Amino acid sequence: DTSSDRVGQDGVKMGPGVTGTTITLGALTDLSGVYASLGKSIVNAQQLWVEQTNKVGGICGRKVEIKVKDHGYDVQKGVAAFAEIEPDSAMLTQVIGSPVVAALKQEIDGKKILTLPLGWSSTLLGQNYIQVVGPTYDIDMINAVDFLTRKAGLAAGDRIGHVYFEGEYGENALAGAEYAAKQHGYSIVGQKIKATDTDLGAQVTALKQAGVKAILVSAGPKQSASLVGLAAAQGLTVPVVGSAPTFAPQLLDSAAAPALEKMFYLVSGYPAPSVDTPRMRQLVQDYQAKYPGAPVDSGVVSGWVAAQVAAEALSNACTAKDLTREGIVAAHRSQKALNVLDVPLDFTDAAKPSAYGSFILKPAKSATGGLAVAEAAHEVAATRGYPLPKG
Amino acid sequence: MSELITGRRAAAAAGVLVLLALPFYADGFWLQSGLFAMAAVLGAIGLGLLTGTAGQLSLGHSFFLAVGAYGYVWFSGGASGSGPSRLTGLGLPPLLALVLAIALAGAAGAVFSPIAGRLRGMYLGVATLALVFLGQHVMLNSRSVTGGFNGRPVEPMALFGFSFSDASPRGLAVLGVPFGGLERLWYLGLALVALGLFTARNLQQGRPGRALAALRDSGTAAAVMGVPVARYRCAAFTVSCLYAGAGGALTALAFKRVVPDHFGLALSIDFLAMIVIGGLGSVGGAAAAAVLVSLLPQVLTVYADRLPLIAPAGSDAFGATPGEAARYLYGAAVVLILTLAPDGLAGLARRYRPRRAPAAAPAAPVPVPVTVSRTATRPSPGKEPTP
Amino acid sequence: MSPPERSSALTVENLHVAYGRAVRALRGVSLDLPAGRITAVLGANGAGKSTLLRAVSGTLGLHRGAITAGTVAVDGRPLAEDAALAVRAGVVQVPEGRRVFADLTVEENLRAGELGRGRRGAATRREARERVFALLPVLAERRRQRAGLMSGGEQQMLAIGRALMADPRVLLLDEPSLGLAPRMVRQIGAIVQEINRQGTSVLLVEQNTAMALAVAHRALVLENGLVRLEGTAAELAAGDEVRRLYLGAAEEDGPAAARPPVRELRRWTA
Amino acid sequence: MTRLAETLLDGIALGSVYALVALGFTVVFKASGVMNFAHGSVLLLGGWVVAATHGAVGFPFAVLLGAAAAAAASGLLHLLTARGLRGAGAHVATILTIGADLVLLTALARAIGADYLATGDPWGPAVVRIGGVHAAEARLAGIAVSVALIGAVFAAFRWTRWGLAMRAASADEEAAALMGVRLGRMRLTAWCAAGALAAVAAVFLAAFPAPGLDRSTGQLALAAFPAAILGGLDSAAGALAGSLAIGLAGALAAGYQDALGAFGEGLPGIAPYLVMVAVLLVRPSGLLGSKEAVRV
Amino acid sequence: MTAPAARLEVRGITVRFAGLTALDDVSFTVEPGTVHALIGPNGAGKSTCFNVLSGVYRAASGSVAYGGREITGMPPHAVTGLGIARTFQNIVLTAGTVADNLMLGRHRLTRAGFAATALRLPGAVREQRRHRARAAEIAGFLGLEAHFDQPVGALPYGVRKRVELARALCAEPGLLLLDEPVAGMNPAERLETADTIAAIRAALGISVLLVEHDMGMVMRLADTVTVLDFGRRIADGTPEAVQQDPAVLRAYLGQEEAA
Ligand SMILES: Nc1ncnc2c1ncn2[C@@H]1O[C@H](COP(=O)(O)OP(=O)(O)OP(=O)(O)O)[C@@H](O)[C@H]1O
Ligand SMILES: Nc1ncnc2c1ncn2[C@@H]1O[C@H](COP(=O)(O)OP(=O)(O)OP(=O)(O)O)[C@@H](O)[C@H]1O
Ligand SMILES: [Mg+2]
Ligand SMILES: [Mg+2]
Repeated sequence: DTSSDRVGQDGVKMGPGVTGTTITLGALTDLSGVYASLGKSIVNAQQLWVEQTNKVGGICGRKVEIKVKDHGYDVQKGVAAFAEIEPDSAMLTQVIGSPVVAALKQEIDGKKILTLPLGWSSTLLGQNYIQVVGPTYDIDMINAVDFLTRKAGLAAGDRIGHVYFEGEYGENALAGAEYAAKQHGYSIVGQKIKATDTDLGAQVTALKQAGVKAILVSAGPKQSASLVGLAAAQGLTVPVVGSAPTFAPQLLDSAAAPALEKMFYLVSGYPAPSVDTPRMRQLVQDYQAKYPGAPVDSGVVSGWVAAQVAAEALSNACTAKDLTREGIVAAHRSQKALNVLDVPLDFTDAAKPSAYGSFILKPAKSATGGLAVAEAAHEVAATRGYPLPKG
Repeated sequence: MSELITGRRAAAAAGVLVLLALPFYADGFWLQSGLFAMAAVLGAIGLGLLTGTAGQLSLGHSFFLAVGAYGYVWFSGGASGSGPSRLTGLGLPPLLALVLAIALAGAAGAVFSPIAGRLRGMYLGVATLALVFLGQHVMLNSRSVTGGFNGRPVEPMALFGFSFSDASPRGLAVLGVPFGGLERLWYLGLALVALGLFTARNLQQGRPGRALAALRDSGTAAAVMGVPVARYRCAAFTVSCLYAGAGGALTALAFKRVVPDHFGLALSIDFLAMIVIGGLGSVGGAAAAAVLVSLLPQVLTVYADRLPLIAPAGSDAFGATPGEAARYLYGAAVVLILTLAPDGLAGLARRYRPRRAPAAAPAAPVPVPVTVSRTATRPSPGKEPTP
Repeated sequence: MSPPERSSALTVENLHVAYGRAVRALRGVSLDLPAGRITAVLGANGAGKSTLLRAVSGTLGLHRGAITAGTVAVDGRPLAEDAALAVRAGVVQVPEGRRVFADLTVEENLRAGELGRGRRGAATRREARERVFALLPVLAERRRQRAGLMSGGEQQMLAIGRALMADPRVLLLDEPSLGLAPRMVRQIGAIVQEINRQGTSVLLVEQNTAMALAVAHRALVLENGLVRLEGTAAELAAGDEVRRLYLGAAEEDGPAAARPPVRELRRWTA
Repeated sequence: MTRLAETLLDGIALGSVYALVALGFTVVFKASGVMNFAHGSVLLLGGWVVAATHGAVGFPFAVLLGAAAAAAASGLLHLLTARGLRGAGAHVATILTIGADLVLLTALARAIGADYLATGDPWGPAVVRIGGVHAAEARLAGIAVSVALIGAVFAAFRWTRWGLAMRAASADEEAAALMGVRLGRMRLTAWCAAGALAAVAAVFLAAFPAPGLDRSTGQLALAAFPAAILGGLDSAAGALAGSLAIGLAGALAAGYQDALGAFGEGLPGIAPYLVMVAVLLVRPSGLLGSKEAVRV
Repeated sequence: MTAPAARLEVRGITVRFAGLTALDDVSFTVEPGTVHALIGPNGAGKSTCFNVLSGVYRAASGSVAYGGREITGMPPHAVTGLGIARTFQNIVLTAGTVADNLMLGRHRLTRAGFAATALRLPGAVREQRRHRARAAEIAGFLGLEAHFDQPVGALPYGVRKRVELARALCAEPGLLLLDEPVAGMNPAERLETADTIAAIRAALGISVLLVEHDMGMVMRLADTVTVLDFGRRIADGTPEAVQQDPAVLRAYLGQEEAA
């Protein structure tokens, strides 16, 4: 939308959402639907960033603010909310819900507004204005298979179970798992489930029958708890690795906790909040100070990382004196080696994941956020050869 | 009496004018929401005919909207991509695609109608519920047609080179107001809605409508009156689905991308709420309630943060978020409306419409068929025993 | 014939009933149902007969109607508009148009008849059932048939039998002879008299005026929601007006002359 | 063989808990002709109360409290839908429950947040082995309790005055009123009973292998819709049969997903509906539902 | 056009329900242009017979022919298409106005389909107008003009019975099946309705098959009477002959009548 671009007194070209005094960002989130708790953590983390940024003078001499819209995980509301906030936003620091992101694909492209979806499907790659921050689900799974190979001593011919959600997330993860399995000569025993399936008895029975040596899960926390609990109960004590959304710290208060601590790992693009690095310590400390009592979960980390990515894009755009949407995207795409919380990010190729390494985390009741780092992120060779599916 | 009529005419004319003028004043959000509302109106009209008039409960209406939406996308969209992300499509002219999509939805209804013909009341309701889930399954799995979970983009409507999108003619402005896709679609939507209302009214008041109403109240009696029952049941489903198809196609155009998630159970239940809140059997009521049911949550979500005690979204203050507040308010509104006006908006309108001159028809409301309950008809007052 | 004054089983005073906002079905009806007697209520279609019974049995609410003024009392105690209370007080109604429970068997229908009467011993229940079967043998034969599938007349008998199961003190009958064969009509008349002899007071709404006046002690005529005539059954049966209007006397007196001329209808040619 | 046995057991366990929910739908539908869309939220409320109180009063008493709370909520719902709606028809009340559900669910979701609440059930993740078959104790308990409760409701339907009153009222409410049936009270008890059943179901839905009660537990009530219908809406035995069929269909489709080939992808999710539609085609009033007795 | 009256021949029809023979080898003939009464005790099978004639029930055996055309096994709407219209023992009206119900009666005579009606094509509009006029005429004939545009829900019973009759007439039938047309009417109203039925027969020249428990009415109107008992035909003949038949007296009228 170049027609509305203006130039500020400081000579910075200003696009929608930018005035001489403020930069307005947008966020389409879920605060009342199925992902309300995740949404809340992300929003909190990003508001923390806004507060800290403005305290030190904002960006480009302008105050930053985020206009948050709650769509309650409803596509129609999401699309209408986009229509509402898009004209006054410089970029979107989060869009939750893959159906909402999918529905908005065209619009985002048409309005050229840089958008950071809080979903990690590789089908979102290849779009100049959509930036998935961190490794995608399929990359995570390739890394998970690598981990299992080392951890469980899998050998060619072995079987790995994969329980995954119907839909973008699960199937994207499955694609990665299948690729990795093929590389190693394993076979995947797939079990497709729905978000409403919470009793995985039949699936566990089937996996046990199939004689799997390890299990991957790309579902929700309830499903992983059910799966791990039942597997332990039926004597199927094999390592289980879940995609990032399969864990919630609250699980460690449930009956499944012992089994989870024994058998379960999480593969994630971001480190656990309990990791002992100065920046993470700082984040956790600030967060707990501002939101006493609120859980420090993965949403806090991912929200914070996204906010940092936005901050970098905006600062660089400012340096280039171009805070139009085009300018912001260009600035963003020029970042080759951004490091946020030890996650190395490369945004230069829109068609490639911005990171290839995954952390392996492990449930630990005493750790902040209920997770400890079992293995730091490192790149697995197989990930580079993986043919990314197209969206 | 005559000034009353002129009064109502004037009000209607004013309403139409406002609708026509809206794109000049309202912003994107309102136009976008308005388009969703129009799609809902079309769908609700269809369900009203099926459930309100013909007495066949359907919880699967969102499926038929999906057929219309995906139908339009597939007929109008071109083939693209390769491998697993390959999309097929016929690439037909949008207008033709629209007509075919509507016809396809009708055909889907016709295919389902033999099942519908065997079932009654709640049994039919839940059988149609199955359609929603089967539909989701198909939408997610027939990738080449639907694009799978990610959906697929919607070819904009175009008539004789005039596109109902931001493109061709690009940068169109009328009276100084930029006329982009939303503005142009607005008028397309209005036209479809007007056509929908016009035809549904006629149908309901004409021969087919009477036959369907008879079918609802007693299938046997209808048959004895000369109504071929199976054929009319089928026709009711088909016609209802034609409207659903139109609503679905308009939904697709308004979204610019169709995704399976939208066409879930919640949408079906919304439609049910629309026709009941509107007043079963009333076309106008269903349309009004469709606007209400689809706009209210949107509007509440936008304005909820202006309410006292409500923390703006994303603030860390204690209290309900606007989204939650909107849900509370919407739920309460449904309860309130139905408690105050059990006969729906149509009943409310009847109540406050000045009574017609001398003949003084008994004000007792016409017994509305109980579609959700056990039997097809409620015993009406007087000497009608349960047959 | 006319016995000494008796106490009233049911008193209705200045009753006004409206349906919805506009239809005023009763406009000040008063009536006294002497204990142990049969009182017939006559009147044209729409006069308000059924409305009167509904007001007494407390079921107006189910028809979107309500008492707007006046009282209904049993044994001097006023009845709230509550059907269950009315049944407790011994007031049982056979509704207009049978209204048997279509999905239930004949036997279950009869059991349902006792629901309002509190818990009763098995013996009492059996006795009540045997009595009904004796009066209406068809019901015994059809015990297991589903009520909705019975013929119109059979349903009518079931409806009456069902009401009798409650051992009513005051029985309200809304057109019990509707759809019954002549022999059955007489039987029903006899049954009503029999029940009455056993001590039940009866309020009988009938279109079969001859039968009604033959079995009733007293009668009243409703017209447009008002009591038009009242008296002993014999008085009314002898009265000219009732004869003309409700006994079909016109038939014998002078055929078509007294009746409104029949209008014309052409064959349809098109 | 063990696989089949374990799969069947899974299906039965799931099905019998669904049956408790389905029975709630059925009872309410029979009493009022209303499809209670808020049933899932009532279930959630019941479970939430159990979770909130078990620490203080112990599990058995907490279940009683939960059942009481759910019964009260369900009863209130009835009063809300019945009040001012006299003669308006059950469909209006049905839509009203949607509105009420939205309010109740939002409140509960706020209260529960992202937590998985433990209900303090005594079974935990304990497992018994019968032959080669592993069976979680919680599931066996679920089956036992469901069968007992369903049997009780079934008996009440058939043999008690309450059951007869309900069946009579569902056939013709005016005639039932004329028989002295206290429609209001009968309906109230029916709604309350449905609520109490839902609370019990909530306990088992939250028990192992589920991590506990969370805000979406109520959604499972949806799965009971086809179960109630499949069995026949007016039959308690039907609710049980239907639920078992649904549970088994889902479990078998999941357990043998590999054997079902390309068909099997995602089939477990829709298998219950396929089974239901197939049954309804043959028996339009469900497995054990009674055909309408109407004639002209 | 009003359908021409034709002969209705019922030959040996038998209808069974679980454990019950509702009609057992029943035969009779309705001559064109006559009033034929079908009487019998409650549960004798009269309504069942109507249900067979109008295609609602299927007979286990036997045949029904109308104007020489076999109608056994035809669906109800096809039977109606031949010009056979009926009323129901228990009123079955459609929620709506009297006019709506009467126009429904004209369904078989009208053609406007979904498309034509939806788009208000001139043909459909014209048809609707023409048939509405005729429906109003029939309503007038039955004294319903004041109620023509009123909802049927709140009409008193007697009026509703007349609406049913009017709706059947609206099908312009050649044979009219009336199931207890005067039940629930008072004697004056009964006489009026009897006159009306006689007038219908006279004016339109159609046949009427009548089920009625009001013997006075049967005697006055009927040319022929068939008596059923327990699903069997026990008598058939002129009203006078039937009234004297001892079997009829015993089964139907009751002993006193004999005296
Ligand atoms: N549910 C109702 N709603 C509106 N009006 C009604 C209702 N029921 C009855 N009425 C009206 O009230 C008046 C009295 O009706 P009611 O049924 O009491 O008459 P009735 O004497 O029993 O007649 P019938 O002999 O036909 O049974 C009539 O004008 C009728 O139209
Ligand atoms: N659909 C059915 N299922 C079972 N039994 C039936 C069915 N229809 C009729 N019957 C039985 O068949 C017999 C004849 O019924 P029908 O209705 O024909 O009697 P009718 O002569 O019309 O009696 P009425 O004068 O009482 O109306 C009755 O005993 C009835 O119970
Ligand atoms: Mg009456
Ligand atoms: Mg009959």
